[in-house]
Order: sequence, then structure tokens, then C-alpha cells
Amino acid sequence: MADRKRVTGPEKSVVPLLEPGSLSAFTFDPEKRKDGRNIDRIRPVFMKTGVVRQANGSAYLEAGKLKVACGVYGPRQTARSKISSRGILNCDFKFSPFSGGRRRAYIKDSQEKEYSLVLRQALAPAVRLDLLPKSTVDVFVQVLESDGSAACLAAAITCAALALADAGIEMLDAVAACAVGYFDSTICLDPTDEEETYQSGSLVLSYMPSLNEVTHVIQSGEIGTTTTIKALELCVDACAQIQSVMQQTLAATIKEKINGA
Amino acid sequence: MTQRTRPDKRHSPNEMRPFYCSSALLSRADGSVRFKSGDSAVMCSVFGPMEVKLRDEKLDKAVVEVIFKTAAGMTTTKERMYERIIRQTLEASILSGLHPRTSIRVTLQVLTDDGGILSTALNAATLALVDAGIPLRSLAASVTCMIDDTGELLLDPTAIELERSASVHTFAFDNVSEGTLANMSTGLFTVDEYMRCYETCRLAAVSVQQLFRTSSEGKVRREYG
Amino acid sequence: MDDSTPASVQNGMDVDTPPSVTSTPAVFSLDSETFKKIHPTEYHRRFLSQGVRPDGRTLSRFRKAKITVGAITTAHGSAMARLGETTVVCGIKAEITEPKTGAPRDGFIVPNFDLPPLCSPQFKPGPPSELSQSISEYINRVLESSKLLNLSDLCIEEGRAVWVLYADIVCLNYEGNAMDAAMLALVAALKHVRLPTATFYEADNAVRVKEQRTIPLKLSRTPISVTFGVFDGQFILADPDIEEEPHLSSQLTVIIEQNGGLCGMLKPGGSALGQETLTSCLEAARTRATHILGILEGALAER
Amino acid sequence: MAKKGKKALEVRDLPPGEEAASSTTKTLVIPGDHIPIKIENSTGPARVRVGPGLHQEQGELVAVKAGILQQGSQNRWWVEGTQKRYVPALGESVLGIIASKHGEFYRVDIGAAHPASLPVLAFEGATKRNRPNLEVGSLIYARVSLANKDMEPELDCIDPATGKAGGFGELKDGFMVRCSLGMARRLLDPRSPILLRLAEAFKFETAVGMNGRVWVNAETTPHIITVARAIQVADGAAAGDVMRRVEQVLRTLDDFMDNS
Amino acid sequence: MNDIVTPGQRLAHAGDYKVSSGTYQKDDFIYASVVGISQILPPEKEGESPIITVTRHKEFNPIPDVGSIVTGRIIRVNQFSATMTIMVVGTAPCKENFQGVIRVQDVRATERDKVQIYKSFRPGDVVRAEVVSLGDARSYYLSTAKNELGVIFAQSMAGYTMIPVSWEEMICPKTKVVEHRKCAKPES
Repeated sequence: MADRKRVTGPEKSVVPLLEPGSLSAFTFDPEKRKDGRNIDRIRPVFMKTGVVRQANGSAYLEAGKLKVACGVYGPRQTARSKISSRGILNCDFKFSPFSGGRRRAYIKDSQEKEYSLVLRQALAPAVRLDLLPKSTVDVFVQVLESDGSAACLAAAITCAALALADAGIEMLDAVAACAVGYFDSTICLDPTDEEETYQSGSLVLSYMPSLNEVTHVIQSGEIGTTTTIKALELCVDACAQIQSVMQQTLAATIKEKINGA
Repeated sequence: MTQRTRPDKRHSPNEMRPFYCSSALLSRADGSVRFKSGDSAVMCSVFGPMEVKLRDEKLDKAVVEVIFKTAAGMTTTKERMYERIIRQTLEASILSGLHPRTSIRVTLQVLTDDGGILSTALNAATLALVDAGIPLRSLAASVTCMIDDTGELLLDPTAIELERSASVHTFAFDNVSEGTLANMSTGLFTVDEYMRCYETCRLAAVSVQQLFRTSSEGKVRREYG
Repeated sequence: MDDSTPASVQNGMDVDTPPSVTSTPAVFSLDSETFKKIHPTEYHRRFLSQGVRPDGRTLSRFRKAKITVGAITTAHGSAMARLGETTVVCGIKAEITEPKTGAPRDGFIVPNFDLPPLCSPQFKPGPPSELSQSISEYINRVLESSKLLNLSDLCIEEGRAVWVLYADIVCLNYEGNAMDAAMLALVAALKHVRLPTATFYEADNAVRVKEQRTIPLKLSRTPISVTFGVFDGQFILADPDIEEEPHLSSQLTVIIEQNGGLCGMLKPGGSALGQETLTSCLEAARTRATHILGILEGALAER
Repeated sequence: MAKKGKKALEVRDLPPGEEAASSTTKTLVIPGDHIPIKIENSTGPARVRVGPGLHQEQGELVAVKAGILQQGSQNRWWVEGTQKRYVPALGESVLGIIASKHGEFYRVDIGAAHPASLPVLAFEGATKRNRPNLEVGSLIYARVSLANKDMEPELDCIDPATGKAGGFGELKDGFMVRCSLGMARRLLDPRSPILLRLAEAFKFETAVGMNGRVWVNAETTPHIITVARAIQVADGAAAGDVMRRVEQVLRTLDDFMDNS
Repeated sequence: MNDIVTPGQRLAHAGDYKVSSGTYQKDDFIYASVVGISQILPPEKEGESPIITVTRHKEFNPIPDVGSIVTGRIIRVNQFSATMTIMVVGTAPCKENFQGVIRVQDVRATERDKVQIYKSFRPGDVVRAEVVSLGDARSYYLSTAKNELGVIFAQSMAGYTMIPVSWEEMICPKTKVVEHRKCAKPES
């Protein structure tokens, strides 16, 4: 059924095919990644807090072409008659219609629903919900441009953790997340969309570097245990790098405020 | 000057279509009206002041809800925009502060659409509010006009005429204020054309106001002799 | 940071203390923040009656506009527009579809404006608000009725294949005046669109395109949206912000071109507006449109 | 409860000043019309009292409803319209239906925007130990004891003049009909031709609520139905046509009685 | 050690300090739980460990707690209680309001059985109150049973801001009509 709450176009449309021959040849070679990275390297990441003024906390994350924004609202009074001594963490993950290969509809699809759930599972263990009775914290993630679905999920988790910290919500640690792709026996950190089409599996790790605790792991594909362990080790190192960028970003905000005042 | 006869046999570009209204058709509603302007007709019912949903409740005034349905019963973005314009226009008229924490619901059902449906709906809503005895600061009367591809201004155009429009202008005026309560104009037009449309619609709105008075009079006289 | 208000004006006005707060008949003198929270309309009224707005702007002053194009590589055209801190991103994606039988050469343009819950606490998750639906619809009407695009330019093969342009406008930071920001991002993104050369192949009933995107859209004009707020039926506020919006008695949007030609007017109800006020708003809108067009051209040239 | 037999005029007294419009010419007003009456500085007996349908705006009197401008005694002005939705006013008698029971009060539907509350102690002779026992769905005749736009309306079942029930309380048996607010007001007029005509034909009792509800009881069901029908057909009929329609209803009753 | 710290940052060994707001203890260490400036405060009592705390870098969305003084507007009244929307906690305006309720027994400290809600609060009144408990699922329970608590701003029926004339009465400056309220005593 057509979405009547939006301006509707034609019933069906398709992404055009590329002319044969015009397709620039691409084959995945772990030694020669298109953007020049080594396989154990993440994309350089840029972060910023306080991008949404009306939110209690917010963050923007850019890694290569990947662009994610997150707003945190709350703690706000929990709606309806749900009384709880612990707070509630709601997470909402949304791709912008123009963020990927084909135009996405506004109504949440199964991938967005799944990612919303993962987001909450990955963040909730770190958030001190025991200190927020009767309250709800809402986390909204909006992807502006995606480049690698696993990497996008990881970026969303990191960005949301940063926004939660910016909102002043008490946390055990700033959760950082990163993704790897499996290419036969090769493990490659932070794969792009193009690279993902060649992978045989993937893993996303959400991790609290300071406490050395994992909050969430999601893996797909037929992967041996030793390879998985190796991938986890790679991710743990990458998460520590990501967290240090988070810490610098948060500290810079305070310094700016102190200097500004 | 050569006068073209308009598709619906009107002789002047400045002529409104004949309009009628009949009220108190729906016995369950607190007020109801059928308003017809040429072949555009809208049925409007008003409920309230009545109990309001807690989450919509306003501390200091009544909440005005407007529901606009096409003949086919559809509600698309177009109807939502109409609902917003009509609601905010009525809000300027309704003395909502007299009924805090209540709701006034205005339901508009298009019966037939032959152009100028937003104006027809607004006029129906105003009359239905009067019928329901909702306290009103003023009465909003709406008129639509267009400028055709030759630059001629046509008052109250029909659907066929609208096909040749370069721009379409809907205005609402009340019987107490200087100026317009609501306006939606689309198409390509100049400031001069816009001001001409404003003035033409303002004058035409006076005749709609006259209808408001005679129809209220008819109804009250009938009941009270 | 992005506020174009000269620092002197901003500092000269003691923003923390609304004028004559202490002269309230109330026995309790409330601190400024509490007063603003509890009596917001009165808070604004006291500023406006002195010819200044709480953010330091004069009544006729617009916020600083900023445009960047081309940030979204997954879109065929994209732009980010900022009005003060209101930030919207428009991404235009082109896909292939069949034309309507009545108009075999005409393509489609489908604009939608979204106010996701991310951008402000006033928008909840779920179906789009009445405000975003109304803005989407009005923008759609303006595009259609002003013939901004010749839809037959989007024809690939008559009766078989045409382009459909999905113009999705997403608000990331809502600080008021969604309409102007949305229109600006949309027009900038349309000007940034580059389509690939497309060919229809009868054999497999499919369209194939070159990888390079080179063909710009031909826009007949550059409509600029300029919105005014009306406070108490008498103060006209250029480019109202999020703190002013809930207290306005009416709003007026003018869609105007540089030469003063109009593509739309929208006053969705509220307090009455006289002819003289309309005339002065049209004047101010024209000046503003000229200014915005300069910024837009600069942004497109920078690309 | 007191029996209010035979005639409607025995039901209750009319509020002062509403006996009849003293003006003979009927002026029709619509919202936005200015009423050329000076209200500034009017004090004492000449003070203008503003009733429903009129609003004071910057020292001027403006109509906010469509209807006939009426002047009552004590210089009271109001607009007589055709409203159906009841807005509670202090001292008015209403018919209500018990919607729910709470510890200290009942919640009563009186057809207004908000349900009214009726304290259990607001009955003649009621004490903490001796409280009335009304069931959900019971029909009551009550007086509006608190009406304010900021608060839920409150009712009581005591006549303030006597401290007695005075006809207020539960209405058992009988039948309730709805009518317009204007009709209810006209039925409360002791000279109401409709009820006078019906009273000529047979005995019945009524309780008229200003909220557009009328309770009717008589010896037999056909008689109850006749009164109810007469009120309904008269409501909304053209002024000149009311009595003809009432006669028609009475004839139907005669036919029915003859046949049975 | 006034350092900028971020959540999860290890601040000290567990035994050395007493944990306070913005910090937590896990196993052998004390960590920061918010972004802010870490501070060591002298012990509350002699012989105790000094206190470690992290002060948030920006205004936190205030949440009412037991004992908080809150300011807000009355939205509804009935015989048993007045419902209030809490708009300010302490001196911090809430980004999003909370709901509180003043029950009839919590209006004033004396002669509680004689309190009538209608004579204490009207919708639209601005009231200062104290949070007495987290209340039920919907509302915080509030009390105005102190001199400095109660109505601080009210409009008369005629629409003018009234002036308090006693603990129980306010007067309309225009119409001179006296209305009943539970007034707060203005701070001198």
C-alpha cells in the first residue's frame, strides 16, 4: 500500500544498470585496498558533539564516506503507567532515504529494526539505568551516508555512546564499536560497501576498552574459532583507538567551554 | 468589452457560483452543515466542546481538531495540509479560552469537488461552528480565484477552468478584522496580480458573509417564529 | 558562531535579563530562565516591545544562511542548508520508472520533508507530523505549479522509461523555520544534480547508464522561500526561530524569485494580516531572496 | 421524591429574569456583531449583565453566537440560539446518568464537555453512615452547584432554599428523551403550550433538565411515549408548525387506545 | 587533580577515596561515569577518606528528587488533588516537563482536614512545591505544607495578576475581588 502520509511517486522504480564496460574493474585484493589502507586499519574517523541543539546530547561521526548523526533525549519521564526502579533505554536506528545504493522508504525495514535492537543491546550494559528510576532515555541515530553495512552499525553504536556521554548520562564506560569482514582466510578491518560484496562473513564488536569488557558481538558467516578470536583481537585494538578519539572529542568540548567562558 | 461565457454558464469573470447551505442534518452532531458552491459540496459536522484526550489537552483553551476527507475517504498529504490551514484559520475565530481542557472537533467530508474545495470546506466549517453554538470572535469566509493563461482573473473557478490556470489563490477574510486570515497561492504570478486577487476575493467574501447572516437568520426565525 | 548578528548588538543587549522583568506585578521576582519557562509569551512580548528579539536580532533581521553542496556521494545531487542553527540535508536520488500513459515523456519529481525525532523533542517517532506533511505537500505544489522543471527533460525513452527524482529533505537540527531551510536545501540540491547518460535497450526492456554523472537539470527559475512570523498580530518577525514559533499568532511564507516574481504565498490561518503588511513582507522577501541567491551561487561555484 | 404531577410548570421555578424577553422586536445577531449597548460605567440597577452568547471586548459588547438578542429583567442580555451541547451554569437543574461510583462521590454524565461529580453527602439527610445507594446507569435530577470553566462541574440533590430534596434525586421508572437546549428552555416556561396541551389530555409528570434532557412518566407506556414523541417532533419544527405536530401525536395515541 | 575526565576513565585505587557523584567503584578501582572535571574534596568527617567526584561539563536535564523544590503550573484540580506540570527543578528549567500531584492532605501543615483544593489552587496558577515522594507511575507527589511554598503567581477571574493579602487570600488589583489560594510567603 502506498504511504499516504508522504508525497508519493510512481508505484515502482528501479536503480539503473551500468553500461557494460563502463564499470570500473574492482576485485578485492587485501594488499591493495582502494583507499590505500592496510587490512588492519580503520578509516580515519572524525567526531563532533553538540550538533543538535534541542537534544540533551548529540554527536556526529564521519569515517570516509560514512556519515552518522545521533541525538539523545532524556532522561525524560517514562510515559504511561510503567513504573520501574530502573530507567529505560530506547534506541532508534534510521537510514536516510538517500544514504545507500537504492532509495529507502521512510517506514522502518527489517534491517533498521534489527539495528535498533542491536544498538540497545550494545549500549544498555554501559548505561547506569539503575540511577534513573521512572525515566527514559531515547537515542535516535540517523545515517546520512552508509558505506559498508557492518561498519555503519559500528559507527552508529560509537556515535550513540558519544552522544550519551555528551548528554551527561552516567555510564560505566564509553562504548566503542568496530567491524571486520572475513575474506576467506583474510580478516579486514572496517570494510566499505564495495569490499563487503566480496566478504564471506562479518563481525561487529561493541566493547568497553577501559573495563576490558564486551557488551555485544554479532557475527555472520562460516568462520573458524581461531579466525574469530583473531578478529576479536583486531577489533579490541581498533576500539581502543576509536575510544581515544571519543575521549579527545569530549575533552575538547570542555576545553572549548572553559576557554570560552 | 467581450464577455466570454464561462463553462458553467456564468457571464462574468467576477461572478461567484451560487451557493447554498442547509443545516442540522446530522442529529448526533452538535452542529452540522452542508455547504454547496456550484458543483463543489462539503458536509461538515462539529462536536464539542467535549472531553479531550489527556495527551492533547490544553490548559487554557479548547483544542480544535480538523478532519478533512475526500469523497473517496482518502487522507493524503494534501488533506493534511488543508486540515492545518483550516484548523489555524478557525483557531483565529473560535474563542477557545472559554472552554479550556475540552475539544472541538470539526469533520469535513467532501461530497463533490468542482474546484475551490478549500474555500467550500472553510465556509462549511464556519457555518457548522455557528450551528453548534461554539463561541466565535468572528466568522471566516473563504473565496478562491485564479489567473488564467491569458492573464485574466476568474473568480471562483470550476475544475475545468483550473486546468488553464497560471496561478490559483485562496483567501479567507472575517467580518471583524482588516486583512486576510488565511491565504494559499500557487503558480506563477506577479505582485500586482497577487494584490488584484486579494482585493477581488476580499470583496467577494462580503457576499459570503451575507449568506452566513441570512442562513442563520432563516434558521433562528424558523424555530422562534 | 554562525550568527551574523554583530557582536556589539548581541553583547549590548543583556540577553540574560529580559527588559523590566522585575517590574512584574508578581511579588516573586523570578530569575530570567525561570520567567522565560513559565511565562514564555510575556517574555517575548517584553523583548519585542523594545524592538529586539531574545537572540539579539532586530525584528527584520534574518539568521545567517549557509549552503554546502555535494556532501552525500550516494545521492545524484545533495545539499546542506543552514539557517542559524537549523540544519537540513537534501539528497536527490534518481531512479528509473515507466511514465504515465497520459504523459509518456514526463518524468517525476517526488519531494518529501522529514522532521525525524532526532532533530527536536517536539517530533515523536512514528508517522510524519502534520507540519512535515504540510511542508512536503506545499513544496510539491510549488514545484508543480511553478514549472520549475520541465518534466519531459527527464524522458529516457518515450512511453517506456523516464527518470524519477526522489528529493528527500531531512532535518538534522531543528531551530525553527523549517519551510525556508527545506526549500533552500531542495533548490540547492536540484542545482547540484548530475544525471548519467541513460539509454533504453529494447531487447531486455532495461535502461543502462554510464558511470559518469554529467547532465545537469535545467531549472526554469530559482525560487527562494522567505518566512515571517507575526507576534500579537502586530510585530513582524523575519525568519522566526524555534523559541518564537510557539508564540506566534500567524506565519507568512513568500516564495519569490530574484526579479520579484512570485511562485507561492502561504499564510496557514492565524491572526489577520493587512494589505500594507503583505506589501512590506513582499519587499523584505525580495531583498532576502537576492541575498540568498548570492550565497547559493557561491556554494555552487565552490564545488 | 416529590411528585411533579400534571403540569410542567410545577417542576421548578425559572431563574429570575428569564420569564420572557421584554423586547418585542427580535434582533438577529451573528458572531462579530457589535451590540450597541453601553456597558462602561453602568452600575447599580442599570448595570448591564452579560449572558450567554455575548462577550465583552474592550468595553464593547459583541455577539459570539448566532441567535436572537434577548433582554431580560435587571438589564440582563443574552443571545437565544440553537445550541445542542450543554455548558453547565450555576443553579441550573439537569438530568444526569451515573457513570461511575467512587468512595465519596459519583461521576455523572450530564452531556457537557466534562462529567460532573456528585458528592454522596449532597443528598437530603445523607451522612457518612447513611449514604444514598445509586447504581451505575441510574437517572438523577440534580442542581449544578459548581460551574466554572476551570473545574469539573459539581452537582447536588438539595434545594438550597429549603435544604430538602425538593424534587431532586433519583428518577425511577419513566423514560428520558433528549432535545435541544432551546427546547428544554421552552418546556420550562410555565406557559409552554406543548405541555399545557398534553396536560389537558392526560396526567403525566416531567422533569426538564436545562441540559436538553427530559424525563417523562405517566400511568401507561403509551402515554409516556406520547409525551416523549410530542417533545421530539416539536423540537426543530418550525414555530408555526409545533402545535399541529403535537395534535398529530395525540391523535395517534387516541387511535392506539381505541384499537386496544 | 582538576582533570577533564570521560566515562570509564580510571581515577584512583578503591581504598584511597570515597566515591561520590559522577564516579563509581568497580573491583579495585574508582572510575568516572560522566564527562567533566574530577575533583578531590576533603573528607566529611575526620578520619574518613577524601571524596572523589566528577562535575558534569554541562547542565544536566534536571530530574525531580525527594526534597527538590520545584516550580510549575497547575493544570487540573478536583476535590482530592491538584495536578501540576513541573517546569523548573530548583532553578534549572526542565527541557521536558514532569507531572506532579499535590494531594489535599499535602496542601498545608495545619488543619489538614479543612483544606479545600478549590480554595487553594486554580488551573493556571504558578506554584512552588517540594517533592515528597516519587509517587505513583504517573506523578511525583508534591507538598506545599511550608510557609514559603504555595501559589507564587495567579490571575484573577478578570484576568489580572493578583496580589497576596494573607496566607489564604489574594486580591485582584483591578476588580478588588478577593480569591482564595494557598499562597507562598515571598522571600524577603
